Amino acid sequence: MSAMHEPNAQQIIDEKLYRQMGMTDEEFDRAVNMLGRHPNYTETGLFSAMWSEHCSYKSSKPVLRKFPTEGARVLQGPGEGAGIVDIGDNQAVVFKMESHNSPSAIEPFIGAATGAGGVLRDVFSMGARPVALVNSLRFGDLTDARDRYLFEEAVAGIASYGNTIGIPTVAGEVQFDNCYSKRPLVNAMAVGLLNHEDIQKGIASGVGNSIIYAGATTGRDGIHGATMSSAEVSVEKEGELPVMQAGDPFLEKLLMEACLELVKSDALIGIQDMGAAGLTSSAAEMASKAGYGVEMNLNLVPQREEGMTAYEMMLSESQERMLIVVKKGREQEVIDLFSSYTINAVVVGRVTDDKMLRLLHKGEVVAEVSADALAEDSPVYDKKSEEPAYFKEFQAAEMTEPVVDDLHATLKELLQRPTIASKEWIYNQFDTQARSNTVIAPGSSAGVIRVSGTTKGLAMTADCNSRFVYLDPETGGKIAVAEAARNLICSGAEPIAVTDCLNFGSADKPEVFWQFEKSAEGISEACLKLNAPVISGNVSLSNEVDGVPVYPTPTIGMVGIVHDLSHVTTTEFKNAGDVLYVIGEASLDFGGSELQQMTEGKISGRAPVIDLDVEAVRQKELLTAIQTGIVQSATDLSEGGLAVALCEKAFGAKGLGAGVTVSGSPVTALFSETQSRFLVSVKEGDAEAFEKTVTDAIKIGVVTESDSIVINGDEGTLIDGTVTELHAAWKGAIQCLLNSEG
Amino acid sequence: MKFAILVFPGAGCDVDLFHAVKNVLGYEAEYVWHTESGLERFDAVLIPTGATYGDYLRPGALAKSSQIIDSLKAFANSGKPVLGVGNGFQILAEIGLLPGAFLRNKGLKFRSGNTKIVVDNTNTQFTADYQKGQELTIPFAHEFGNYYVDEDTVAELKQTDRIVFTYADGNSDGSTASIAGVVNEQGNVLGMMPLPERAVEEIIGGTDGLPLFNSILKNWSENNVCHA
Amino acid sequence: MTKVNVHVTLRESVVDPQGIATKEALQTMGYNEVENVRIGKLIELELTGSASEIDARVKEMCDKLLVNKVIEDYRYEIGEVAGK
Amino acid sequence: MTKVNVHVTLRESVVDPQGIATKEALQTMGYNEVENVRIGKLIELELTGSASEIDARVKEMCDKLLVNKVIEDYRYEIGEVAGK
Ligand SMILES: Nc1ncnc2c1ncn2[C@@H]1O[C@H](COP(=O)(O)OP(=O)(O)O)[C@@H](O)[C@H]1O
Ligand SMILES: [Mg+2]
Repeated sequence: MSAMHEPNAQQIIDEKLYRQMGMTDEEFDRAVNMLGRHPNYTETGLFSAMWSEHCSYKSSKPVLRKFPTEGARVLQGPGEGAGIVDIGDNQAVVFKMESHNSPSAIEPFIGAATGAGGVLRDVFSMGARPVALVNSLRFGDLTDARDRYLFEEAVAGIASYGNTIGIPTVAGEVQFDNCYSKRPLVNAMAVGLLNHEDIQKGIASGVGNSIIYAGATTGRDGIHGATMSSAEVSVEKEGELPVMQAGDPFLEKLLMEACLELVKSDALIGIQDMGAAGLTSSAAEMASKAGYGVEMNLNLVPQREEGMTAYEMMLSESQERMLIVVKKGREQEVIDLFSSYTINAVVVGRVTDDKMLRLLHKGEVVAEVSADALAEDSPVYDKKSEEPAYFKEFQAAEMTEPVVDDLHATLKELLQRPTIASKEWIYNQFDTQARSNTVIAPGSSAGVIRVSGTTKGLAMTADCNSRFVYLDPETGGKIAVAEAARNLICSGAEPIAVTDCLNFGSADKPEVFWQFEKSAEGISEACLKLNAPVISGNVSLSNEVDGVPVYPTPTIGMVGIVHDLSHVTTTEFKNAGDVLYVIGEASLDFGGSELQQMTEGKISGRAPVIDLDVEAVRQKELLTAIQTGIVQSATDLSEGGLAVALCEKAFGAKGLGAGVTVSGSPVTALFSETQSRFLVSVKEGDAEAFEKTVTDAIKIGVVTESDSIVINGDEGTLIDGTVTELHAAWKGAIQCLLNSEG
Repeated sequence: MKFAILVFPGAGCDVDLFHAVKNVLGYEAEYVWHTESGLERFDAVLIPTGATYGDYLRPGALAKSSQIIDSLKAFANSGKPVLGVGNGFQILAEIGLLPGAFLRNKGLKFRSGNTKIVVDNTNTQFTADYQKGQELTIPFAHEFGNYYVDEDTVAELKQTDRIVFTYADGNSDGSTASIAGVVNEQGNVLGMMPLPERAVEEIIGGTDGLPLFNSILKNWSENNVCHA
Repeated sequence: MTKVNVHVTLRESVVDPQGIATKEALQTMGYNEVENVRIGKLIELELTGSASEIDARVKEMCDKLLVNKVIEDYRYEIGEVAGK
Repeated sequence: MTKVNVHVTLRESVVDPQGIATKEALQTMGYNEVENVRIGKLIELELTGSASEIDARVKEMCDKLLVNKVIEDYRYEIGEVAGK
């Protein structure tokens, strides 16, 4: 659409054109009031993008305010590109998680790839060098061809971006459930490191300072991506295909190196990546945060296509672009710096004192809007919240044990469930060791990288069992945080902070909003209890297919410090003869369990109970034991319970087995998903010390030299299988499903 | 002994080699940017892995347009050691310092992890510290690791004993004759897909790559005793 | 046997990073006359079956598998009977 | 402006894993008439400069950069003057 054909202010009102851009009548009126006149087409576009859920958090803000965001280590909480946490020695860790669900539903390879690219820019725009990637994925159960395609392509997309730019993926998670069929969730998390003095912010201050645009050219791709990602995607009516914003990891690598050099320069005032809502959000937010204005001449914006309008340029979501504010008079040295990396950088405007975002194009002022109105004064909604009927019903249901006739066959079948099966198929496609700092690659509880030049490490993980969140959002929210912390603890790390990606259905549905609120409450409580404040995050609403919301999926990304790399601990058994302990007893917890889903084809009942006090004590004691050096291997019990965890420990490279004895009902003892439990192996000589340190440890058996997993119950043998057979079933399951037809 | 580590645009893993050579082995190492020319002041040149130029067109291909290439060829012709790992190997093949070319992995996907390779030739300045037939565990990470040479060339490589490493575990991604590493005719240019620089510390990747770097150093010391 | 060449190209508004990098490399090598490079796929099919059906079948294959219409366009040429 | 389409194909003696996988996928989908699939590249160049020179220059670009003759063959068509 060329400028000539652009509707005028009156047509926008008469034909309610703002609705096509995702604005409600009330929101448009609000914009008119703030502006004191009727907005033109470009201005309407600015408002609609900035007031989309994705940019403004208008529905989620009131809920997000509940998160604990402060702590002794926190240097930067939510509000910037990424959060920052002190790790000592003048260094800090920077991290953030982002969703790329909508684009990934349409074109999974590009959607997932640009997700990784975007979150990396969030991290290096803070001045930090990205050191690791983590991801969290949700797909249908792979019985449908479209879901298999989405899964394969999304993984390949993440791999392509991360591998090409040379940043290792060290952890991740994936859950398969048909509530995500055709509506996958693709969340990417990036972790970076910086020295305190290099911390940057996205601000545009100092009248007369210059605005520099650096990176890729602006095209017509991804226009209205921000509004799109806040709406349900109806997949593909031909001819209506949106233009995808493809990623260029090669360019991003150059841009990253240039930006990391630039942060050392005192010419730099502020820097921000052009993410959702592109040039609009970066310019408005940088001005608003600093309390200044920004004037840009759009003629100067590097354009990929001919005849682009102001509207198109401002709303494009072309990838690999940064907006930078530099001191007046220092422009050329910054441009030269970029040019030494073959990156195009040009001055496109200047900082003003009038707090306006003013845009010039072809010699005319094409937009003039208060930066605060766009970035700060978006509407905030107190959405209606209502407890769904299913919740009461499930809470009242009687707890039952799923019916199982053959324990061994059930264990084997569980090991082949894609959610439990080996994730090698995924992480073998990632360069997990690039940059030579990966101490634990994917395959154990958390990924660990060393902080070079120190004896410290950083552990990271992403977790969320959305079935529990669905059955009981508050409890499920707590469990997500607790599980992430358990994975760090088991790796020898002390949790320090959280990023999140809150993936939900439409917030206009009171039941969905209730899930959102309740899970946020659970997350908050657990973060407080476990000492891990929320420092960054992302909200993705409207994840629905045909009006049915996905399970509420508030993914938790957590980072911990390994105070000394000698504490690093992994899942797999280390030596025959080691004593096996389970921490915590099993109870009747099958609501939302993998076994329930497998045997009944659906989930119901109550989510497992979690007592955060017990959780905190057990985590602390186990970490102490690990730090004392008396733990050989550790893992938490999650999907599939004790039997599955035991197998995973035996599936290591050492070829060891186990013999254990459990008591009580066999199905509960083997498969219950009771919370706050761990499985740990300890050298015989350290058994006494371990029992002293970890109060709730129960000795259940030993690690054996043999190729067998034997689990005895009160009345004889429950499981007696070979490691070889079980391992093969677990290892090949995802590939097997992908080979299936239909 | 002084190592040059070439840095092409987009290379991600120059840091891996630098860390191995400088921090772990304690040798002198310097990054050399692709726009420079002249490598005479170095005793060995290392070409890292990573996706130079985004692996666009063909992995290693766009590096041909870099200014440093002429100096690299001159350096190789002078007989001093050149080692290209991963993408570095692909670049050496593209510019003709080593035979062959690279196809997409047989399984069509990027693969990474550890692989087992056998040392087939200890008669090179890169492998003198290994035993013939020794099996090594070395990390790898590539999408185009499927090394192709035609029949005549394989025969020639075998005859002249230029196949230095072969895959031992069937994880060859389709490489002709399971070749994991080859040298040029003069024996001073080695290309290999597995990444020895990621196997120089116990805590990360093991130490099976150490003897490779030590071999280079030993050979250099023997030949440069009088300058030492 | 019929030979069909399918030309798959990126849709015009989708960025082609490969093409851009290749163009820059060509220019660095002195080919300054190169204004634009786009890199697509060439899929060569060899098919049996009646010539009358081939057109419709190939279109179907493109739509269902060979081409990703979110980002790609295509055209094809039905060629001579391959002579061997 | 002149448009040149360079067709880059894998040499016949080189196995094309992608082509094989695509053929198998097509057959699984019921396209049993597909006997062979090879996947190559289509490089579209836009060039300025005199028509008389273009042929030689493009050949050089192919030999020096665009094509790896160890594994690939190529041919190109010099097309119409692009109309914009
Ligand atoms: N999408 C993924 N990307 C990278 N690694 C993954 C991914 N999914 C799972 N993994 C890795 O596989 C291992 C097992 O994952 P998971 O079963 O989720 O572990 P846990 O139950 O301990 O959280 C972990 O090391 C995890 O990091
Ligand atoms: Mg775990």
